[in-house]
Amino acid sequence: MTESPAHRAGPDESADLLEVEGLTVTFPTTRGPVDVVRDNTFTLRNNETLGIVGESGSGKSMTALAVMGLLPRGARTSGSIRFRGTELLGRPDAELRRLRGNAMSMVFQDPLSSLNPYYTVGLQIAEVYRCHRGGSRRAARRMAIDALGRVGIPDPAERVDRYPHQFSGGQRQRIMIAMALICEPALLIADEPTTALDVTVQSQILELLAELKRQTGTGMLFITHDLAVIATIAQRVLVMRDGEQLEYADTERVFSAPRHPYTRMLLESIPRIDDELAAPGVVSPTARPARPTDPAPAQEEVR
Amino acid sequence: MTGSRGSQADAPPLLRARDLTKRFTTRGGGGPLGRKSVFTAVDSVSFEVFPHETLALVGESGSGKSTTARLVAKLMEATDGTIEFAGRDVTHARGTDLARFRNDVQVVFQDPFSSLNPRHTVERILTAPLVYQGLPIPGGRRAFAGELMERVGLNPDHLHRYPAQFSGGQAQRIGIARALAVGPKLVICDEAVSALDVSVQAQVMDLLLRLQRESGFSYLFIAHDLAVVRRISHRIAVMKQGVIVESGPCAEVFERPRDPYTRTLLAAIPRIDPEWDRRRREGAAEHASITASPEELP
Amino acid sequence: MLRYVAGRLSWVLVILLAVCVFTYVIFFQLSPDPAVMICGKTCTPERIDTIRTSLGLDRPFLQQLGDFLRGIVAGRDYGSGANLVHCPAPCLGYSFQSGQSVWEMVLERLPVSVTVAVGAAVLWLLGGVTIGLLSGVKEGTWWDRSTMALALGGSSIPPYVLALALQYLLVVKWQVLPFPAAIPFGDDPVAWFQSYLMPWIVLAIGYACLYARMTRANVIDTLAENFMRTARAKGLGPVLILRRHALRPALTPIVTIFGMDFAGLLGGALITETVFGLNGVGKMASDAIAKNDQPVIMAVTLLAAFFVVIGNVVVDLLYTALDPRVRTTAS
Amino acid sequence: MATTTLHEAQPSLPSPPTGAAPPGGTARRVLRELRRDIGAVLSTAFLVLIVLMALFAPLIGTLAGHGPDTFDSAAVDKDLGGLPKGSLGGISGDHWLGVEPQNGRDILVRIAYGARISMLIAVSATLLTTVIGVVLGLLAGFYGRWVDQVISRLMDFLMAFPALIFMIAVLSALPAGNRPVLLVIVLSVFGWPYLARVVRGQTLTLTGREFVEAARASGAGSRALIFAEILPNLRSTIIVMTTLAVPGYIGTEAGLSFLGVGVTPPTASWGQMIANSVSWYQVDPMYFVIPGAFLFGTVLALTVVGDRLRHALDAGEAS
Repeated sequence: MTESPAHRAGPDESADLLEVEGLTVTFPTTRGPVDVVRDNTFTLRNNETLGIVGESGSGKSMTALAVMGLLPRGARTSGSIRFRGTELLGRPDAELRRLRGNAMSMVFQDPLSSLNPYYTVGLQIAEVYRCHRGGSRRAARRMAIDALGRVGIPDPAERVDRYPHQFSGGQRQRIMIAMALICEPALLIADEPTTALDVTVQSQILELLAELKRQTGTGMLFITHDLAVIATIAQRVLVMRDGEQLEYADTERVFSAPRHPYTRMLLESIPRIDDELAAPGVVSPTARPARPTDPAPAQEEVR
Repeated sequence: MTGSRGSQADAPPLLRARDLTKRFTTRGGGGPLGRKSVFTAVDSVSFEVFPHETLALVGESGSGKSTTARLVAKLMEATDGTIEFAGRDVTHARGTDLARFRNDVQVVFQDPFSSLNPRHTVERILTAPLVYQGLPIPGGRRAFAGELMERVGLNPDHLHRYPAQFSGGQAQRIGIARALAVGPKLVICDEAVSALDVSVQAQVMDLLLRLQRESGFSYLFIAHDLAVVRRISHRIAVMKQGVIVESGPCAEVFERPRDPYTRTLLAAIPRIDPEWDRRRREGAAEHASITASPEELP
Repeated sequence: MLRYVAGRLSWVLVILLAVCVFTYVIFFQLSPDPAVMICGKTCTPERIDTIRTSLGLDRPFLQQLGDFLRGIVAGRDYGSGANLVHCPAPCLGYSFQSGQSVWEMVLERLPVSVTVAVGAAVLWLLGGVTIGLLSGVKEGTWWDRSTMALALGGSSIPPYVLALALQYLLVVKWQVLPFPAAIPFGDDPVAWFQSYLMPWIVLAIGYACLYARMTRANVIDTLAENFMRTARAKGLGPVLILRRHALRPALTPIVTIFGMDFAGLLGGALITETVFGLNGVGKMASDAIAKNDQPVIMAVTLLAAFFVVIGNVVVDLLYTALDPRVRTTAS
Repeated sequence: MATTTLHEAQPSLPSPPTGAAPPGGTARRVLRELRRDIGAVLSTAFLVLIVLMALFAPLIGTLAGHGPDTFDSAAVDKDLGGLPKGSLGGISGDHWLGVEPQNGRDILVRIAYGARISMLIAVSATLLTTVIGVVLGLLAGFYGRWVDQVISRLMDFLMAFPALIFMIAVLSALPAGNRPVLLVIVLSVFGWPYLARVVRGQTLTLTGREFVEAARASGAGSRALIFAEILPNLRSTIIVMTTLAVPGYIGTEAGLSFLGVGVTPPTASWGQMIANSVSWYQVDPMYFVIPGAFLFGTVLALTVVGDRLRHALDAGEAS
């Protein structure tokens, strides 16, 4: 049903899932064109998770949007993005559309604003399936219920007809994930999927993503500002700053022997709970003579 | 009462909150016949902050930690309970009592841009607390504000700029400088570093620690991130659904959490293999460490 | 939900009562003595007294107000004995000029006003919203810029200037249309259409221009929403994205504004009706004002306020039906 | 806000800019942007012309050699029922924009005097509306609770009121007295809720912003919070809303005068001139066209300036 070369070629076993070469994204501004991503090159292998990490303005999200072909109007891209061996840049939007939501899909940072408040979550999930696979409304709805169940929404058959605002933040992100995975894509791009969430919910979502990835073998591009999250989920890491790639290697290598001083600085900046606070230049508050530690249980406070 | 046994002798608490409760009444649409519903955001919360110490109030969204901060800062009236500051009951303080309280207790807010009036220059922002409290400005506006800027590591030449002309980290430094203008005894930091990038966050934390060392005030540090809190606080209270579920000295909460919720929170924090850290630091030592100067992005 | 509606309706009553009292007070204070007016030129003091008594004008102000309000709800009697006239509810009194029942006058004129309002509404919705949608989707293009410039111009023409200009061109100069005359539909559908066409256009243009601008702004805002990016990320086609994901969020606010505007027009398009000499409620109001016909002015004011407040409630209910976020909080 | 009465009912204005534009050269940036926009430049030029005409109306009268009420029977043709002599409504070297039929008053001079009264009423009404609307909107938004309840209900009430009908009724019932003052009062009474509603909404948002809390924590009292912290952030809203209010009021004033309840003759007014032209427009269309064009041009120019101003201020916020 899909005519695009990328699809017709099918999963090309010899090619990597995603090969990005010399990707540059340029925005026109009143002060002339600005490169938000400059000469970025990386490869995502099948079944792998690649983490792209950087602070605000590093160009990490723009890289993701460029791969999806979702850059804002006016943005110019150059370089090459090959998905399963097929070049995506310069391809007409109609062809890319057959890939989006189907062979490659994306989960965004803020699930509430990313879901249309006017339609039930069931419809929003089902429409992806119907768009790419066709079939009856009823069949798509069944798929949506299944998908909701898979991402851990309790009582999916009933909640499929609810609206986004009737779910909690974590559940909304689960819905976004269900939507992204319903066509079993080969590539999942997660753009800061846990940033808006509480830490306990974040760990649940990360577990869910890891579990689903294990089941389906989807390759994942995981974008975040949080190095600690990257450490738990990615096999390889790409560090970006101001649109430039600073470091690109195995997670272990980046964390244990960072090449770039910026990466090192980032790593030392992460607040930690399991570390001895031995980082240079950091004064431990416990080192100061403050209030004597008191082991008395705080009963009144605990209530 | 944490620390009552060991500390009563050496210092009375600076701030004492007892059974603080805040209920919100919301009225559904429908005019005079609309149905009311009551929501308890903070439920009988008690704690103390001692001179020179940092108490962290940690919780996830909806835990009531920010409401607690606002109650203690007297930005909101408590439904129930009392607040004592330096031995005085300030629960219903008004007029001069409230003015004195404002002179002693200052707040640093979460969003550095939202907490600075976009229409005011830095100079006006920094002198505002004195102006609003009708106090003389020692050394004149410019010198006073310039000095504050230097104290928080900003260029005093930028006094006539507007908040939008600063980066997030710089703006937060301005917010901190404003809190210092009146020489407070207690600074309440409401998620003061949460909105910042990690590298900037670390610098602002350093600044907060340095200022406390220099001036000796106390912090009530509100945060959702246990890891951030660990660096700065002496004692920690963990909140969940309007209630403090656990509190104690920092090390103890981290090493021997008693409440299951605290354990869940700790377990949820993503970790980095300590082996990687060790190797990195060894490597850094060998290379005689070229630490990047942590510059903030403009 | 019922509770919500009941709550809203209680406000309607309060506001209508306030409008009633306010209008009554103003006219009670300002107007010349109606008895003198009714009496006419050949008048004796006795006759004035009789009229006063029969209208209840000799009673204290509050009582008169009470009588008036009671009349609306339960009807009232004027005069006494042989001269007794019963005015059934809803009683709005009798015109000082013609002696006709005001309620009957309103009923007689209302169809014309409704015809004017409905026809104009259809025109401005079709025209304004369509243009706005297209301009919003094609933001920044030649089409967008020129339609928006026209819309600015259109919303700046005072309706009576436009009415006179159109009348001059279409009726006098080119003679393509007859002079508007409120011909009933049953008599001659074509003539009916021709006679109402100009009032519709005049009334619709101002609104159409505003609606075009509002719709465009809403469409642009909606297209910038995160969920639109999601829709694209899902691989949906541009037509489906627009039809399903953009249209409803962009048009829902328009519906509510439309409700208010339309309700405002039902109370009579005063200027348009006057200029074209259409015998609607608006024309009735302006005639009554010119002749100081108090009961009629009262009635028209109340009627218009009634439509506006009811429109308000309908819009609120409609909103709860259209926006699921409001729906769940309201019920 | 005052477009209300212009279009019979109350077409709602597109929403004004929200929040605050970054200051520091905002004025200069906005000016620069406006100067680049042809529509804004032309509109401003036209408005300057109208304002000059209004200011120097007596001078124009002297230069033209006619007062606003000077009859010139030489310029009209008694035999043709008082039609202006010459083509195009009697446009000539003596009467640049022609004369009124029947009495031969100079149209240019009357337009200038009409501009005077229009501008005076519209600007006064706008000022009054702005003061009432901003203050009440601020109070309602800042204090909330019963203050908000009272003010909001009052706004509901006034907005539910058929303002046009009521204005006409009140004005026709009132003794002639000082019409311009009455007009200003009546326009403002029904006009302020439209500004107040917007100001209230924005105040509500701003009051929730942390800088207001920060000022409170710094020891600021309510008055300082409202006027030193919140009000400066409403600047662009107020500028845009007032710019758009002026054309609304000009239109409404002209409309009321058109209906015969506005400015009383012999004071010159655009609306009145248009009303008078109704019985003549078949034979002397220029009598209708000239005041109509001035009215339309002024309203349009003000609307364009207001619209572009909002655009420029909005763009500043986005950046």
